[in-house]
Amino acid sequence: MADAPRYLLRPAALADLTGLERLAGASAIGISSLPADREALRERIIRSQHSFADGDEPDAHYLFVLEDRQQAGALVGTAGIAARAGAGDRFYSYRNEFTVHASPALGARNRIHTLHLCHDLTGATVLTGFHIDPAHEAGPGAQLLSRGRLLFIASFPERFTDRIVSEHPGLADESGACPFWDAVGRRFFHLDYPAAERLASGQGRAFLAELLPQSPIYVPLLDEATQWALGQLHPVAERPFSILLDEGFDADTWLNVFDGGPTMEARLPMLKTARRLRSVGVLPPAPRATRGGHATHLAAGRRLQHWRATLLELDATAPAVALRDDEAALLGLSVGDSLCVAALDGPDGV
Amino acid sequence: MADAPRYLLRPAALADLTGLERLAGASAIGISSLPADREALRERIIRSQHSFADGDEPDAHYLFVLEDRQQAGALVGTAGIAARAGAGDRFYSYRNEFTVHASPALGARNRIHTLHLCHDLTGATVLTGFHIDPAHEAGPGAQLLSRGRLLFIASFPERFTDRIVSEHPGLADESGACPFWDAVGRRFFHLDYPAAERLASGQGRAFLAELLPQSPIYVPLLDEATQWALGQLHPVAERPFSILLDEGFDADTWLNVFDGGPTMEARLPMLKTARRLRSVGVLPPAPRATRGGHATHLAAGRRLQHWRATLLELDATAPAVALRDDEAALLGLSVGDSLCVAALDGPDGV
Amino acid sequence: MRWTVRPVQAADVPVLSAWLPASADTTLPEPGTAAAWLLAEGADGACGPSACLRVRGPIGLRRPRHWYHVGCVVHAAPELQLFHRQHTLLLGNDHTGASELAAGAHHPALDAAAQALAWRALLMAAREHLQATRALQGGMVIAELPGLRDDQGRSPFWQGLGRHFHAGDPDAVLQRLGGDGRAQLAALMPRQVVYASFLSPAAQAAMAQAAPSARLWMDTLADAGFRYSHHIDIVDGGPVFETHLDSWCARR
Amino acid sequence: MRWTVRPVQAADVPVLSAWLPASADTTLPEPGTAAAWLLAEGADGACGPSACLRVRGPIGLRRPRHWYHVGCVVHAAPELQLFHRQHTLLLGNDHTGASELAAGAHHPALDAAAQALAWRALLMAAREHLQATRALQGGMVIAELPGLRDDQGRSPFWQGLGRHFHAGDPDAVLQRLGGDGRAQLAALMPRQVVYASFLSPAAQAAMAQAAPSARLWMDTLADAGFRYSHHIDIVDGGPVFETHLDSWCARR
Repeated sequence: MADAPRYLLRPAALADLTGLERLAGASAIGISSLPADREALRERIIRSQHSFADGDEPDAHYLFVLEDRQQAGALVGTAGIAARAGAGDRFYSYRNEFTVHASPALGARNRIHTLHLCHDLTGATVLTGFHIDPAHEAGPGAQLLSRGRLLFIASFPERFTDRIVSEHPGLADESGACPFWDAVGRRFFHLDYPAAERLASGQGRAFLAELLPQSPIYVPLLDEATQWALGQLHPVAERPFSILLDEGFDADTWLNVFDGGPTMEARLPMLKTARRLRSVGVLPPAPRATRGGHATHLAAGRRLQHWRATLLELDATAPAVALRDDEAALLGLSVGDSLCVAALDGPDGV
Repeated sequence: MADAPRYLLRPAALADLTGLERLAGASAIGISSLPADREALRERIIRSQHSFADGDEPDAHYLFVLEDRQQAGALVGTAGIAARAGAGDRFYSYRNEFTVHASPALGARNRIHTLHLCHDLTGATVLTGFHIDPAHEAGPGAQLLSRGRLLFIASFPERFTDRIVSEHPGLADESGACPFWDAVGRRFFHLDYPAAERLASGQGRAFLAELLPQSPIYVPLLDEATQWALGQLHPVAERPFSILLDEGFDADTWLNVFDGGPTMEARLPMLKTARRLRSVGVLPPAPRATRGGHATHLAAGRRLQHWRATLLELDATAPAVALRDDEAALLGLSVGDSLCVAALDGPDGV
Repeated sequence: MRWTVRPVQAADVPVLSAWLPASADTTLPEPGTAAAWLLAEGADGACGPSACLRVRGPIGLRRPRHWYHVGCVVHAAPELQLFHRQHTLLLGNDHTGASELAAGAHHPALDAAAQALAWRALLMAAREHLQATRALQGGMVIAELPGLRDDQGRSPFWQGLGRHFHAGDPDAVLQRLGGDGRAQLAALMPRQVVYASFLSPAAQAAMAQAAPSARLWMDTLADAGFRYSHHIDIVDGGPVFETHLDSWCARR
Repeated sequence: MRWTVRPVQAADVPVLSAWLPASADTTLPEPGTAAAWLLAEGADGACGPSACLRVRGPIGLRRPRHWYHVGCVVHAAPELQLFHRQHTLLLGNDHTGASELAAGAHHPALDAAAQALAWRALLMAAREHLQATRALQGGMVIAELPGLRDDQGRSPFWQGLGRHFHAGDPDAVLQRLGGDGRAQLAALMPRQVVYASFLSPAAQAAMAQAAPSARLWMDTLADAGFRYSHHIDIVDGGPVFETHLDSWCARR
């Protein structure tokens, strides 16, 4: 018989405040990072609870936490979903753009790279604030935390858009200095990057982005270090980035306007988790052989109330699955309910 | 026993000149139309023959013709593939872009539509000049003519790019007057649309597009009829457009810079024909029952020399297929060769 | 008729308000600052307050001011015998820091000859004020002239451009919000270069055209060496005239 | 020292070529056209040809001419106490149709005092020519001044902007292609508004700065009422001065 599921992904509750505070304190700097102060975190949790209860608010924001059942349910990760980028206001990005300037008489053809301030991603659904305890970063918990959100979106599509985006922190050093900000934003704000981040979380990002130049930024005019930093990922974010790359996200088109980090984008139906998603029935407990046809699956119930997700070893094609009592209890399911599942890849997934 | 295949898609040869001339004469006006004059057509055929022989030229252009075997091989359609949009020069499009202008004090939030002159599609592979005899437009011949090109691209990917685009004519009346041209291009050229088309085919499109304004066109400043015409399809092109829409092409992002018609774009691996593509072995002749599991398939050999495509009724999953002698001869295949096939949809496909 | 010019005083404001547009600023400038509000009245009490002119010190430094710069772009292809000049409009704050002569107004009964002399007297007095406060002023002096309006008081320039970006009445906005109204309207206008040829012919024709009622004031400015600066107002397309303060002061 | 001014003749060209830059146009204008090429020499044969100046009729009408317009944009957020003025550069053809005073050059041995007088004499003669051919001329007259160069003859403005869009030597292009070279370089430069703050400090400082060698000529122009037009050369960032032809002619 297989072990009990180790990880559980579920909506954040007020009882998670202390655990979230600890994760926020340890989290990397970045525009999408969790607020480190307790009151702001409490507000996030309450907003998330409202969002689960009523998904129609333009600023709906769902906050999830990852429990390690082998550590008595200790919080080891958190991640979120914002239903609409910009939350009713504009959502700014830089789009990479390439234009050819040519002079036949000079035999010159130059492909000029510009950054174009745009609202392209306004209104898309955003995967936000992925933070995981480093001890769990390489394992299946990270998969559940990241892809579980896609399972949630695919299960409740009326609350989200077809277009999913995800911002990832750009390069910055230990002190929070960010080469992209220093070369671009700072020319317009005379603020260092941490100060700009504080402003953005207070006044709103659109307010700040509104002050950026409306004409394209000519990349050849930036110093080489900054050119190199465009779209580069902060090393701390490699794990969540690579999971989404594997899902099928594109990372080449948009940049974060503040730190120049890559903003990924995809259409939900093209993503691995959405394509593999299927619905299976819950059968009474019975032995599940772990033979060749089995694989690790994301699995969650289909009801929004008490939504829970975990990883299960399941037959990759069977229309129904026998859940052990502990598994059914963990997911809040009974025999006859149905279950959304999506297979992870073998070696990477487990 | 099933009928012999009716349609054959193959590279154009000089012997097709008269047939092509007839098709070109009957073809609709449009930036991608075939030249109506015999010499220009002859050059097109020769260029296509060079491209089949050596696909490395930046201006490689493959010209295909569709034969109706029930009319003694009469030419009933033609279509092409340009390996690289812009053929080594810039390829211009207008990209639809939306920006929000807001004034909190005035309670105003306006979503402003602009057209942004861009080189986004430069270098992509282009599906060109689709023309079919109206008598065959609604039938499977049109499917073979349009999707057969995707089968060709997917079979020889080293000659093409992953990104496929297709231009479709915009609105224009009988005399060739085009509302989009009159509202945009004409302000910069003082030429009517047919004259601009002649220029574009002589001097090159990039030459002409270079003279268009470099700043975005503010759509609210265009008259209502032109705003309405943006991205609208000329009625004559509905069939090829709908086939590509069904394949999975996106038609909302780019416009033709001259006539405002929709320019479709897709990633090859996402297209229906590419996703359904599989390779099967050729077996000796044997009865092929037409039972439930069978479907109409695009089918072509895997060799570039003497490439031929047709439609066959095949088992949708079998790893090998028994070809009748006439079918094998038509496709130039022998037992033991392999065959690329991709299923069409049922009712629409046959 | 001879005119004397003096600063506007609190007692003059009710009289002046009757001539001025409803949205005009009627506050008295603080003495000793770069700003002034000047009033022309008949010398020797021949007639009462008849025309006024405001001087503003460096503008746009607390609240940005916006204008369109009117540029020129050529599209040329000798092979096609194509040579095509187009006007362009680009929103910007080019005159930021200039001093301004603003909101001239006169008694409705003042005839043209008297008006011309009054403007001249006010302009000389403004120059004296600018010279006396030179250290507080900008290098350039500008004067915005009201643009063309049709019989219903609508601006053809706004009808051809602004209206497509804000459906509301711009005059009502200016009346309600004053100078900030113009900045709010600017936030809704095109941010990139606009080719004037996309505007209606009436709007193109109205670009940089002053209202007939401003003709005498414009002539007075031109006589003093002010010239069209290739900038226009974002609402009515009226021209902005400019001169270099020091050159102007150096003129006899 | 007194100067007389006369049109350049074929016999003068070898002498003048020695002073002029290698890329300068040395063709003689056809008589009776808007163009002229004027030469100052000492009165009464006191000294030979000493300085020259070209007058060009309306420019940019056959081959487009390009300049950067130097504009100003304000980014303001009172909530942040943020008020930030920036210069912007926008490529355009704004001076199309103006007449031009171009390619002034002088004998290397001419001292400053003599030069100043020679420029003044040439400028007066140019004005006479423009007046005499008024119907053929534009409404504006411009004069481009050479921009700053470093010890190696490199332009800091080009180093900070143009170089990032064309790796080759712009002076070699101008020498090889003449006026068309500037248009070819323009085709490679940014087409949208560029914020000057993205340029190196040296390039920003060089914007609209004339070379020290052009100082006397610039002063002569300023004395005659020419002013910086907020346009600069696309290669070296030298300022373009302008005046209204009719105002200039009306000056005593």
